[in-house]
Amino acid sequence: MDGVGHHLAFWSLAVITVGAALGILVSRNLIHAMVMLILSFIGVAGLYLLLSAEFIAVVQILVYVGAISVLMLFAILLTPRAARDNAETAMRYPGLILMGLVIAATVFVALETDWGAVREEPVAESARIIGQSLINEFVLPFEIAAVLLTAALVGAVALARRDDEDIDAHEQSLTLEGREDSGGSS
Amino acid sequence: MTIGLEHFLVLGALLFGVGLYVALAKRNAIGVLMGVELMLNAVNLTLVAFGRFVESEVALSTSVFVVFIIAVAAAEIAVGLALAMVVYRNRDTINVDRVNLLKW
Amino acid sequence: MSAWLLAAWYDLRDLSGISREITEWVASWGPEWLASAVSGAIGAIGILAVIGPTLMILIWTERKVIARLQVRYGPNRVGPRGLLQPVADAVKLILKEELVPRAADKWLFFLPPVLVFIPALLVWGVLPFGPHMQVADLNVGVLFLLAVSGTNVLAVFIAGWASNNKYALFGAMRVIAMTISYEIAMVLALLTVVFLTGTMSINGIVLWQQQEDLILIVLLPMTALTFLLGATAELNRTPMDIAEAESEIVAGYHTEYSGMRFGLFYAVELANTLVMSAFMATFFLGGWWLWGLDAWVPSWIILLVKTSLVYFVFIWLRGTLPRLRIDQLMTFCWKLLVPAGLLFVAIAAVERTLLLEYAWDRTIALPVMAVINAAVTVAVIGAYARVTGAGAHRAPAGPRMARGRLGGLRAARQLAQAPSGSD
Amino acid sequence: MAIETPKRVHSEPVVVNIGPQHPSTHGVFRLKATLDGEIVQDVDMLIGYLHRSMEKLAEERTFTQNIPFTDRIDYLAAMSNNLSYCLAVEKLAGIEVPLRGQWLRVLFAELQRIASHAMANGTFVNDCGAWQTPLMYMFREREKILDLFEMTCGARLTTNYMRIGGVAFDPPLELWPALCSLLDEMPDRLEEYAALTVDNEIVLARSKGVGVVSAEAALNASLSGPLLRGSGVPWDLRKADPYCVYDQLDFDIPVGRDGDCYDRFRVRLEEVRQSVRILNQVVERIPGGPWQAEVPLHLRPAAGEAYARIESPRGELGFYVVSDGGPTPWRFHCRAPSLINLSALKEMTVGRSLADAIVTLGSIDIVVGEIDR
Repeated sequence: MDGVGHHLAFWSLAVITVGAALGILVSRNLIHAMVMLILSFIGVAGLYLLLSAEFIAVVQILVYVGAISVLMLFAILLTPRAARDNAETAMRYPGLILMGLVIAATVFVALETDWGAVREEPVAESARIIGQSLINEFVLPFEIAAVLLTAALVGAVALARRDDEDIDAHEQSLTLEGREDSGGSS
Repeated sequence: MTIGLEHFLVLGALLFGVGLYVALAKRNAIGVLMGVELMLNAVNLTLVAFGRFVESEVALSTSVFVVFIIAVAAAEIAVGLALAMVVYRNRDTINVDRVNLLKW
Repeated sequence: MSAWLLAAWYDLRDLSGISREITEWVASWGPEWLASAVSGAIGAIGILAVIGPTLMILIWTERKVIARLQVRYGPNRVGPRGLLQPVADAVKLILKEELVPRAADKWLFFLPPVLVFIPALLVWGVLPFGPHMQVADLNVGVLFLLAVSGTNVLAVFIAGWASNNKYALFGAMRVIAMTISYEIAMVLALLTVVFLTGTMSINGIVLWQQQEDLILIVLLPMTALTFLLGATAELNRTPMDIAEAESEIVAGYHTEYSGMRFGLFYAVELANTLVMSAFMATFFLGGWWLWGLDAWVPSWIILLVKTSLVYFVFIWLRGTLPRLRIDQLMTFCWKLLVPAGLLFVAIAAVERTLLLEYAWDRTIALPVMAVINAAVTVAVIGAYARVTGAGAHRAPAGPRMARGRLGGLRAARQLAQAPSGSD
Repeated sequence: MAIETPKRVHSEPVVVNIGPQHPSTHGVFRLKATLDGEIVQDVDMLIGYLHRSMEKLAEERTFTQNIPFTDRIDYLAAMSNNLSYCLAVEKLAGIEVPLRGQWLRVLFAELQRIASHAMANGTFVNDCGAWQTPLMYMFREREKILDLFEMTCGARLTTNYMRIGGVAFDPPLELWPALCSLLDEMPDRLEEYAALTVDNEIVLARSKGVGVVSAEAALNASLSGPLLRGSGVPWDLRKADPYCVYDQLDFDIPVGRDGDCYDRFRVRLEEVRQSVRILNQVVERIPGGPWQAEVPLHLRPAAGEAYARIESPRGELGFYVVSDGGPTPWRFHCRAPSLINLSALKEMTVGRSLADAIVTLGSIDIVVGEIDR
């Protein structure tokens, strides 16, 4: 990885990613922070592409940008009376110190450790290999992940939906007539 | 200078640090979740970088790991946001400072 | 130089020769990065050269076709047969004042018209115009398509939120809810295709159809239908245009956009429709391949013709059908498209296993499978129609005729109780 | 720290102003809707954006000068408004209209009904979300009818054709062949509309069971016209209180079954068919002779009051005119069907989704000029 293109791509993507992350940090507006987060996700996806992990990059876009961000936007919209600011708590300065320490420690480890043999050429055809190892070596974790996702789905639905009597009381407060005839959910 | 493993590791460390700060210090529950996502992304980036640069027994096992992390992150964010919604519905706020019923 | 001229680069059937020749020529004297940059630039310019004029023609075509569907003439004043109408529209839009609402989020308000363009242009990169005419033949092409076209939602949401307008926010909420639902249906549809063809490369899917000598819509009618409807929903076109439902929420998420910003939204909508038509043609109608004809006719012209066919279907739907309500759309997606999609994923998996593991004779097995899939499609749609009471083939009873008996409530009751209501 | 009891939290209602500038309010009409998500909790109808003070202005003008005002009350059914006003003044002054004049009035009132219903049904399917196509189809015939108006009186919308004591002009000879060819092709056109919209799955899904008004509720709200008939009440002033020569004509009153938007749509479609039937009879049976009675230009009816009502395309359209013996009406009032029909909107829309509310509003077929006057 020493071509001009690689340098250009890495440094621009690194600036975008870290800059967007810092944007989240300083932004006072939750939606602006959200946009920054999305930008950061996209930057990371670009870095994955640079690392020849096309599959992971696409999954990153699909899941983080396409699903998780949208979920978070929905959550922001569904909490209308909550504060929309993105201010800090009293943990601000301890947080800054901790952040500095963690970054320093990790960077030290990253730079001082001998990571052994470095592979020059990336492994090709990542999607097929990932798929094969998912259903060969990692079939049990794969199943567990599936169960976890289902459990999370059910849990999220169970948490987020109102109780039945809640809905009844709510609807009665809304209208004098029943809404049985409105057909389907809306 | 060649772009090598260290570049990506340092980048991951920076991202992780920022994510940690956001998760620790932000007041809004959704802001906190953003920080968590950022940290997970940093970890994923590090893993993919290792998978790219370091020889391993099983090809691309790091990528498989990343796929699992992304799955878990999706689950985590779904539950986390549902919790935020419930807190909002009961307490009318998602300010983590004011959600302190378990504190006393 | 003369050798360069004699090379096959001017073969119209495969325009990728041009790119290859130029790239090789650059590589012969320049550094490697310049060659790859040139190669990328040629792809980008090629795509832009396709999209720009096509968009202009599309605006004209859509207006003209809709006009014909509506028994009127359509644009016929600017230029020959009104062909320059889009240019006139663009000039008008550029000259118009661009209003920014005072309460809008200024920074975010500027972003979306630009942001929506990015996915609209990016997806062209994986579309194969010919056996070699593809900017990037990703081995995760299908996933790339889904991922990139899914990010459209974010721009739309930002537009709706930043406008600080209730109609815009309504449109944004609707578009998110609908796109998420229909994306699942679309993912399932494409998963079926991937299962059957065994590749996620989009060119690979076309090659599979070429190799098996059939187009996928024959083999997977339900999947093609799901993809078409999912694309309609994703593109916000009637009958699923609830996101910008004119009669309800004015213009949805782009209510507050005027001038060229609105023009960009409009252009992206058309560009997306075009690209979705192209992918529909690629996945289900054989793409650039057409039973040997592609050896004679340039492959990209074949693709263009197929794309136009699908595009015509989109225009036709728009000119014919009213809009559904959001709950009806959701019911349709979650109760028909998603379960049917899951069913067909399973069916495709079984069929692939039979073809690969058990090595069934394809000349017999594929037609049989096509018939079975068609039967299952009809059965599934029929069952849905029966369960939900939709698809009522009966004509609803028309008004009764009151002959002579006029009056108030009593007459109303008498009329209601009259056997068969006289007419 | 004390434990707070969880508050009851409702989702927040949003107030959305539909109008005064909105594609589906058919003019400058403002609907203040309180929405919970997509569900309408409350609607508030705010009118007056098109108020032109006609009823007061009319008190300063002579009886004949007031006819153009009535054109502009319901600009989609000018002939009907002319007719109703002229009937009221004739009743007040005791003027007898010649027979040909009465038949011509029926002719143009029915043509106007077809034109107005074409507009109403077209915009209704538009409000269901169609992209202008049904509207364009229905405008075809409306255009031809407006051409007939133009032939006769030189105007297409604000016709000012009826006069106190008859009609202004005898139609030119070329009107009759044009009218006959229009009547010949109308059955085919109506079949075409029916094929396009009546069985359309989406139109059914959007309008069946939406905006239901029961017969009792319709009578209580004193609705009239296609709304009332759509709710199953067989009531039509052309039969119930015949004016002009409607008692000599043979036609039926279509009556709906469920009182929903779809029924109103069907009733209008069927009424067009009946109007074609009436027009065929008119063309056959119209007598010769004068078309206007001798009426002084400055009519001074004896002191008194009169109310005349007709079945306009939108319902019972009545004019109440009081004279104090002078050249101008002492009081001039219009009973506008759109205004009264609109009063049922809240009942029809609350508790249903926004999209349904729009469809319901479309099915009422309001004309804002008539509401505000």
